[in-house]
Amino acid sequence: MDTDTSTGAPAGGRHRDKVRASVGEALEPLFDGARIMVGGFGLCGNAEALIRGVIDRGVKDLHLISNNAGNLGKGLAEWLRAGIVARVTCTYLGNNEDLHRAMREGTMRIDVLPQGTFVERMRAAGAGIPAFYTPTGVGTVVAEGKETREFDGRTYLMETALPADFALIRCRKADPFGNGRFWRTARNFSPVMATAAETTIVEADELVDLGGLDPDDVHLPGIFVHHVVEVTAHEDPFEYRTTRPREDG
Amino acid sequence: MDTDTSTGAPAGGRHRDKVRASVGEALEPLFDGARIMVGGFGLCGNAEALIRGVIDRGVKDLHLISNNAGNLGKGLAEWLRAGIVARVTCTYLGNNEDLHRAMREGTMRIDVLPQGTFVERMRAAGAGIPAFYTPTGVGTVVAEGKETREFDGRTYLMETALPADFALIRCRKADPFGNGRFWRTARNFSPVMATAAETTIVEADELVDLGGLDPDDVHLPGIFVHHVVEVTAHEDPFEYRTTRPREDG
Amino acid sequence: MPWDKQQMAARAAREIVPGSIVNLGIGLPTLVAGHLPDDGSVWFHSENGLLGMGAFPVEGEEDPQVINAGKQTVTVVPGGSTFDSATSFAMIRGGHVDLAVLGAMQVAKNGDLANWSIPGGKTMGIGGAMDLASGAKRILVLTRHVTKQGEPKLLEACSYPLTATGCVNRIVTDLAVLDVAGDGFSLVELAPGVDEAEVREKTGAPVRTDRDG
Amino acid sequence: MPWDKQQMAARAAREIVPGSIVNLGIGLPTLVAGHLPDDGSVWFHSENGLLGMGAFPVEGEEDPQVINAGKQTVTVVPGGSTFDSATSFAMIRGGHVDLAVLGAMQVAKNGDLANWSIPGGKTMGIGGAMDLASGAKRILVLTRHVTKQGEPKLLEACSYPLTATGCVNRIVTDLAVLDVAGDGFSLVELAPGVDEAEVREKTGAPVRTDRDG
Repeated sequence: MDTDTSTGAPAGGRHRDKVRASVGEALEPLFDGARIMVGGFGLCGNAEALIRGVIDRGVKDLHLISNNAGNLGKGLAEWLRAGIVARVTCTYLGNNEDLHRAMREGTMRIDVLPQGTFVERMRAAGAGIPAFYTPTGVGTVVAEGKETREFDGRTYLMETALPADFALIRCRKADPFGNGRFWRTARNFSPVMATAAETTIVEADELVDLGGLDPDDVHLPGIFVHHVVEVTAHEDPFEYRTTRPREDG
Repeated sequence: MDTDTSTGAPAGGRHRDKVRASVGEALEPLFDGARIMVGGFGLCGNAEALIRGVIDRGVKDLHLISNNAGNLGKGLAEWLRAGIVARVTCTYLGNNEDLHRAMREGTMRIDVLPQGTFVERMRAAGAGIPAFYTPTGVGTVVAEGKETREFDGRTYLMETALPADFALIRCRKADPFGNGRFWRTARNFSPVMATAAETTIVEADELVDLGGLDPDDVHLPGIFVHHVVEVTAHEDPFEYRTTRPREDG
Repeated sequence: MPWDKQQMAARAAREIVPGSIVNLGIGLPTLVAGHLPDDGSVWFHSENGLLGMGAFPVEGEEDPQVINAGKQTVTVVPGGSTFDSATSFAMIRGGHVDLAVLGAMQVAKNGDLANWSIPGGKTMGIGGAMDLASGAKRILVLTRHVTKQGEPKLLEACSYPLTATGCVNRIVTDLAVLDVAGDGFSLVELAPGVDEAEVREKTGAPVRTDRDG
Repeated sequence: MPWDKQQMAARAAREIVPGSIVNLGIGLPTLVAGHLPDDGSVWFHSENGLLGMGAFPVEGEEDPQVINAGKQTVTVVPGGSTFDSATSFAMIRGGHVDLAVLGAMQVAKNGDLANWSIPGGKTMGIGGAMDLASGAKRILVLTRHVTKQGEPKLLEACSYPLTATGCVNRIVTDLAVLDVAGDGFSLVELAPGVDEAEVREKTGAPVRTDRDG
């Protein structure tokens, strides 16, 4: 951080002028080798424009931290195809053929974590907790190389904080301070990732005025957000479109 | 839990028929010696009727877990005066003369914790985390008797989960499943305590119909709530009423 | 005659008590919801951040941002709530989910569960399986009694990578309902027309009945 | 002439950069807010669960459920948000608060802070002090240079129970602005009419200036 030589205090805070005119401008801080968290459960709640923008941005050797790393060739699967990812931390591969191919061909390091541990490690990073104990994964491959410890007669694993350089997330609404609100299950990992990243970039479906969100309605306080860009058009693809017939209702 | 002998499965879930007709009915499960968490920051956001109801309920030897244990002779200070508290876990005594008197006279064990550690220990209890590391309190009396450990060159304390038998909390709105919503800074510890207690009892200013809260507007999901009682009248005292003159605005 | 998939799901549904919070795993377990009374007495938790998951939406009303953990479009019932994944897994790991109904590749007599990876096969990943298996208050496994190759899935010990140790309480298969009993499996119920001998033959560990015990 | 309380607060306010998140401790630090430009460029965090704390309410508009950590009635600015205490302390402990302005009983030359308990005196409790002292990115102490009894508060080592070790960056007193320098305190600025000799005399550890090297 720059220093104001007259006082020795930090020269400028990051919590003003957060609104960016374009995706390119919002992604300007990215760098090669960055650890980037990307919100979304599969393709649900993806920051679609930011995800595409990263490819245009021309960064490489990224460490992608995301539950699924895309699917159906869409979303983050495009990063895998573009060859800009050196490492993936995820929880589920499913039918993500691009990720299966990468794993088969050994082109990148892929760590698969239990989903609760994945998100709790990010929460810890954001909350200043360097490590915690969890019952999840005890007696499984997840425990390999990790410390175990008993509390009240049950065995737990020690897991450490998982921080990142950037988080790219999608909000349904955001204000100029970066306060955000999500829609239904599009929330998932996004507000937690925002806390764990040094710099959080929000793609908002709708940018509202300051004061446009009631204080009690804010899902993600702007203290965790650094850049906001409004993007009104999204594909929001279905992964598995399941319905019941109308006469049923 | 009772067992249905025909299947060996638990006989009845706790997540139905949660609405109680009276404070007395809502407090029926309490017992002597119980660990009881009570929400509120000082007198702000207190479950006033439940707090008073506990005295009428006639339980004693309670372990009270609360940030302030009342103030100005009001709220939980009435528990202290009634002699039903054997132990207090709190973070701040301030001008709570009843608590100072108890500390001076040694009539109960009083543990004073850092506020962030206090709430994180409750969060851990609710989240199945038996212990975690925090920088808060290192090199202070808080660290006495606790393990320390270095991560990336910084020293941290190990703190353990803080669970309870009951949580008594106040919501502005709640529905019959126990989904709750708070008003402004009345939220504070309450939603976290609800996760940490075996049984959570909600005093709701307003009981709304199921579906009366939008899914995205729920602050406290009903999975953490077991009894709900509607109480429409509250004192909501001011502790320090600070204002600016009207002509100023 | 063994139970078919829907009959298995119906039998599993009988394990669910009113007023409970239930998480249904991907695959066969999702069928269980269709066999419960539509009285709102059971609350479905989906680990992607939804409590109060309802049926699939009526055609034309699908919302790609309202999905379950299998990424299928779903609905939210009145009284449902949405939350972030950290809160969702706090519910699971913190013991607030009463029952998880999970699929299985292998179950051992001590309750060990393997349901996420076949050595040498395609790994689908872990997802929420490990947290659910070790965190939910009760684990019901819903699976065919043997593999497509006819190999027993209920075993002395799992040979596949474990999901969690000693976590399974009860198993509903196409042939029977069994409890994990430490030294073997305890027979609770047989599908119509299935006899004990068949269950014993197709189980890779001792099966005992009340009469044995 | 030494600075009075409001002048101290005004000097402390100069340490606050636009676009920062600031937590003001109970007491003297709360005066700092009144000396900042009213342009919304500084965001006040209150650890009881409020970001975007505004001025005291206009008379008649007080809400007992809108308070700061000192339990005074306050307002919420446009863009403010409310949250639970676990989230609030995640902000603090996670290093998301740029600056905490705290009162002090004692500050040591190595940055140790004591501000919550006087041995033998009435203990007010810890509250958020320890989390703020060890969690905020920068700690500014705002305190009178000496106690009511005239004893130095800036010392070789604290004798009172510590709030956190090595946490203080800068101190604004009625006499001067000083930085913690490890081997002593480094003089940044003198109040008008106060000279170095007076500051040295009233400080319980070496005070050095740029001229000292």
